[in-house]
Amino acid sequence: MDGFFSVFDMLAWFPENISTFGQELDSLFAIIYWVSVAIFFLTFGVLGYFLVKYRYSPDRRGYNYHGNNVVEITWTVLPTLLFAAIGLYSDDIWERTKYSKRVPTADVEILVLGKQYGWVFLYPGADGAFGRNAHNDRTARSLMSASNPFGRDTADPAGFDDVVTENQFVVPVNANVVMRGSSIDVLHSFFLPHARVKQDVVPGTWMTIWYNLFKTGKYELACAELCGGGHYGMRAEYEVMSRTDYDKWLDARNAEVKAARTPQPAPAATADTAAVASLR
Amino acid sequence: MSHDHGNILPSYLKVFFTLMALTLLTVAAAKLVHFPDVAFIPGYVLNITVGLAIAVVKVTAVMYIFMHLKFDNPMLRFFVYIPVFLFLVLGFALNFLEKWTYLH
Amino acid sequence: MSTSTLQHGSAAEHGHDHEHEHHHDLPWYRKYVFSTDHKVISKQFMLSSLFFLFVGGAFALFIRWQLAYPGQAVPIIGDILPASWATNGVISPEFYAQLLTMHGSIMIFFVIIPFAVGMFGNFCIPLMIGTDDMALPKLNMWSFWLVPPAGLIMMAGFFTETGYAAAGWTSYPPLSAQTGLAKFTISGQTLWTISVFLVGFSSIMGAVNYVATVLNKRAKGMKLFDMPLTVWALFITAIIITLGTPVLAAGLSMLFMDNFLHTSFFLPDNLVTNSTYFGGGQPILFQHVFWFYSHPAVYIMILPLMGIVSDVMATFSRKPIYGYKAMVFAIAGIAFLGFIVWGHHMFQSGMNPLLGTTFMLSTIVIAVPSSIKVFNWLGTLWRGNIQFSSAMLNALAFVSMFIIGGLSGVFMASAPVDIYIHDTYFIVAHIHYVLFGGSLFGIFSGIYYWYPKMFGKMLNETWGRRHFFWTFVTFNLTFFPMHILGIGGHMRRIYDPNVYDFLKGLGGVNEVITIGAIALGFSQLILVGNILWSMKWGKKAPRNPWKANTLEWAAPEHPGHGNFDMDITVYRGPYEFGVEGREDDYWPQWEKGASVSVKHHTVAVTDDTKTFGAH
Amino acid sequence: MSSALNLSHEPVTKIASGKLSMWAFLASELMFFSGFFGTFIVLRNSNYEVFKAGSEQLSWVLALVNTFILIGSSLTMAMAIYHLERHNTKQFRVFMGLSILGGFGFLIVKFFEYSAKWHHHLFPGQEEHTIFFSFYFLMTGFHAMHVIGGMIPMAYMLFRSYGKGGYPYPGKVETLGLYWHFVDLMWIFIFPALYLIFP
Ligand code: HEA
Ligand code: HEA
Ligand code: CUA
Ligand SMILES: [Cu+2]
Repeated sequence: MDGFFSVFDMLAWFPENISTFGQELDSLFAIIYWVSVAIFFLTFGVLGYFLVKYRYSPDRRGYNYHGNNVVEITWTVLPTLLFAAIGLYSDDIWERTKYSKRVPTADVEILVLGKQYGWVFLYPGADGAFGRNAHNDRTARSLMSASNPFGRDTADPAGFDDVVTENQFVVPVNANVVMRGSSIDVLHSFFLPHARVKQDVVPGTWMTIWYNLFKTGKYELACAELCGGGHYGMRAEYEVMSRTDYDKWLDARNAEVKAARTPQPAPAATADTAAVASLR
Repeated sequence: MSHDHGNILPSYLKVFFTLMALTLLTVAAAKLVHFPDVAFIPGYVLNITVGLAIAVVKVTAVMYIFMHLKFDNPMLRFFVYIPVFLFLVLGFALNFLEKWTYLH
Repeated sequence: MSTSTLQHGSAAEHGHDHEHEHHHDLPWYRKYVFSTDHKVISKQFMLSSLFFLFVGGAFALFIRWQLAYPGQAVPIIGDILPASWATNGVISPEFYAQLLTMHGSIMIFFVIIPFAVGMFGNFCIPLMIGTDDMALPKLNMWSFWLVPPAGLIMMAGFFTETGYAAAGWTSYPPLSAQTGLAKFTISGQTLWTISVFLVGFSSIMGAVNYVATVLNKRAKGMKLFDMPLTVWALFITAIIITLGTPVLAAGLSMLFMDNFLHTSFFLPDNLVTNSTYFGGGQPILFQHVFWFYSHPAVYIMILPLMGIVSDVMATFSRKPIYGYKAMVFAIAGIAFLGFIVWGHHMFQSGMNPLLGTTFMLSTIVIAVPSSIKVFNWLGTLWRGNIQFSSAMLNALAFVSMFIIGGLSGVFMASAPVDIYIHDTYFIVAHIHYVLFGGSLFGIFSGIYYWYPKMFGKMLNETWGRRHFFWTFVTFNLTFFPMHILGIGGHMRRIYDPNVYDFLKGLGGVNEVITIGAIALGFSQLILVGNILWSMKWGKKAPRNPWKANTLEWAAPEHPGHGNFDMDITVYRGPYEFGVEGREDDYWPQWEKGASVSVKHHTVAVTDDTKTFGAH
Repeated sequence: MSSALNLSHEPVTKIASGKLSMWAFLASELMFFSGFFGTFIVLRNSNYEVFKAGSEQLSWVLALVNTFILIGSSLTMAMAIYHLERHNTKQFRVFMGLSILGGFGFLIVKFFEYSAKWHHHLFPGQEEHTIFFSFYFLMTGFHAMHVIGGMIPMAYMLFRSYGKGGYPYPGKVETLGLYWHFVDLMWIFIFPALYLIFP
């Protein structure tokens, strides 16, 4: 395949893949790609050949021929079989990546919220459990505001140690990360190009996003759904760390939270609404 | 085009009274009958189902008699069948396959 | 009846009287402005679509400038741009969102649909089925006269406080519901909604008319399976419009209320942007309703052109279309399947993944009828005698570019592959390969093909080929590299790719695209120049310049009101080229004569019944 | 048309073009309301309590009266067509008049309904408004617009029928009749969907 065909290798433009199922997606893409290249050469070859061979000549006539059912059926059935194969193989991968009953047990659970224009993350903190918030308690949704996007109940002790980060997050390598994502204003889309992850986050509901990354390093998170003028800048960074580094990072955050915590009443929602309005 | 089928006035009246009666039946079914929950289907779903089923009967009568679908070129029926089919597709996708239940 | 073709001499005279009556009785504004003549309405659609093509294209050029040279002032006109668009000539992010929205909306609702359905539907249907006008000419007139006000309303968004609509042509709420604005605010978005509602209504008015015309007004002897594929395609397109567009209208009504009255059909509880609505809605619901129309709409935009291209290819290959019935069934199949695949735009939207499976399988199935069409086009070329006229070149471009665009559609149809390429430039590449490479080349082909009948003059062939050449080359230069951007992960609708590290390597590609786009834009001036020049100085067109078979070529050189100067009776299918036992290599539908069918061939039995040659 | 040419012949389907287009348009209208009903059913199921509470604030008695009025008006419309086709101009006028009256009656009842809603602050933007009432106004509002849209040509036809020879185009009345029955038909669905949500 190298030599001649490498000229057409658009696959080389992919950013490096770092997730487990990303490899499957890439190879599925490659399969469809090479099938397409083949069809492209087949059809364009036939087209070009006919155009040259049957170009106009005053002493010939077009052939009065209305078509042939056997041929018709052949070129209906063959593509159907090919497409069916692609469809069935695709569906297998699709079920494993997106079906909710196929989501693996979480090693790390993180909440993520999109807002105009940035991303916020919530880690369960030292006790490994979230306090009451808009995800685990629907009634807490009314606490959601620009400064408290997760609708955290500040009175719930389980939530005292929850860690919030803004526009950056950290995940351990080789672990099943399960995120629940939502939005507080408009649609956004959680896009990790290197991990081949994309999921729109929709206000009013929580989406499950999971992945398992095998390479450490710093990467980018983008928003892939138009969400206003600042859509292009809705960027965040994430770092994939070894388990020990990750634990260290989490401990440091826990310490910060502990130091900063002074019991405060929930911030008033109206002031925040005004603040958001002025941002738009 | 619709002259050639005897006197149609009696059937108009028949349809009219049927419609009136079915309307009352709809109200009665909604107001007086409380359907119990059957298996996983809540009672209120049955209520609305009965209401809509009666509506379908009424509408069929209107279309076939008042709107002459019964007497006209059968081709015209496709102008009803196809939208109904598409409505079912839309409704089915939205209601039975979509997981609205997990939405808050 | 059967004698009527013999009397074409006297019929021609009558036709003349007929024309006179109409042309002198009507005041000028009834003839050129509020005309009920389908040919005039067709030209009106053509003019308005050409105009909007340039408006939409200008928006695209702004987009391209910004992407290739982010943060640099727009050259030449940068200084005169209004402050709400640009600061110091540099396009602002908000304006960028407005640009892409208006570009997409104008191209789809005011260029491709009016061209494909409005212009060709009006011109071709009555002429190709051999009748004098549409079934309901007045309704037809109104279906055009809703378009200019709708266009003005959309463009009027400029004068509102928020500027043009800025939520993409798909206008997903909550962004498009603008909960941050006060009630009763007239914003670009509300105007957008009204405008699209109006063009939708115009489409429906046109479509019910087409349905009635095709069913009721076919010439004597013309069975449904004697209709040219253009008419078949337009007929089926009209059915799609009738059934699909109202669903969009319903969605738009609700979106409008969410916007204007702060209802909450598509707004959930507790958005932080606003507190005066009630919640309880579902944002994804709008997407279902929108795509229930807008997926069939992409076939509204391509099916008529598929029909046109089939006719052009048959004529210039001097061959019957390969598998006529298969082509008809393929069109019908695409139309039917088109209604059950809408969810492929929503794979990543958060809808139930189970629906993802369903829609993936149906989407993949829809590629089958498209394949049938492609293979039949290739079959049509086989053993033809191919003339490379401008119309034919554009038709060939249609077929080849549609193959590329369709193949990229198959990538996205596979839901797991779509995870990565959704909302990247891979989609943008697909859009333009099918919509420009497909629909617009098809439109060009149709314009070159029917211009002689429309204006009574021939277009200049040399310039026609130059236009084709430059368009084809710069088109591929512009849009092919977008696949690469998409594979590189470049998101759509972003103002400045340089914000992202992983896109840093793609700046060069963006520049190439922009250079291509500018050249592509200016190549279109050739077409406009050619059209205007030929209207005045073009050679007079003969009655049947391409020696084609379909009924429009039986009409006079520049048909007036009433279209034909002879009675039309149809004796055969539309594609009898190269029939054995005939001197001419074509055999018009309206010419008397018997034939027998021998093993996929037609053989003329007698040739002496020939009554009317179009030389 | 005027010449010896015979291009404008009998409709191939034997159905007048106006009527055929009307059926196509009604197919379109069916899809329009399908859009509303599709979203309605989804949001009703996910906000059942709100919808039930809202529905209980509606007056089903008024709606029942309106149903009777519309069905009656549909009947008189069918009779009007019947008589026009037989050139019974007098009966045509009576039944057409009754049909228009039905439309008026419907709108008057609707007006009372709406003004009651206004007083109870149920309009969009008022305090008591809920998503149920969004649907209520959306569907009944579009339906009422259809009623008005039908009454205008009906009134015109009635007016014309007082000219010499009565109203000359039975085909047009038949076509309009289809539309009027459709308006009735939509109401038959709206009635149970909005007014009769009680367990
Ligand atoms: C004219 C318009 C047009 C046409 C014809 C098509 C045709 C197709 N489209 Fe496209 N599509 C759009 C216009 C169009 N599309 C637009 C505008 C969008 C973006 C909307 C937006 O988000 O803004 C879009 C987006 C879009 C998406 C959503 C992507 C995303 O947002 O993530 C998908 C996904 O499935 C898709 C699929 C397809 C498929 C499978 C076809 C098929 O019909 C194609 C079938 C054709 C072929 C397959 C090629 C020909 C066949 C052969 C050469 C034979 C092959 C032989 C063998 C395999 C043996 N399209
Ligand atoms: C038929 C439809 C159609 C057509 C013909 C085009 C034509 C073009 N489109 Fe279009 N495009 C869409 C439909 C179409 N597009 C749609 C539906 C979208 C999605 C929108 C969305 O995301 O919501 C899109 C989005 C889109 C994007 C992505 C924007 C983004 O996501 O950020 C880009 C970017 O390059 C682009 C570029 C172009 C270019 C360069 C052309 C060129 O072909 C244009 C060629 C130019 C002309 C024909 C006119 C030339 C004008 C002049 C010569 C006058 C010059 C005058 C001045 C500059 C004042 N388009
Ligand atoms: Cu958030 Cu785009
Ligand atoms: Cu689609």
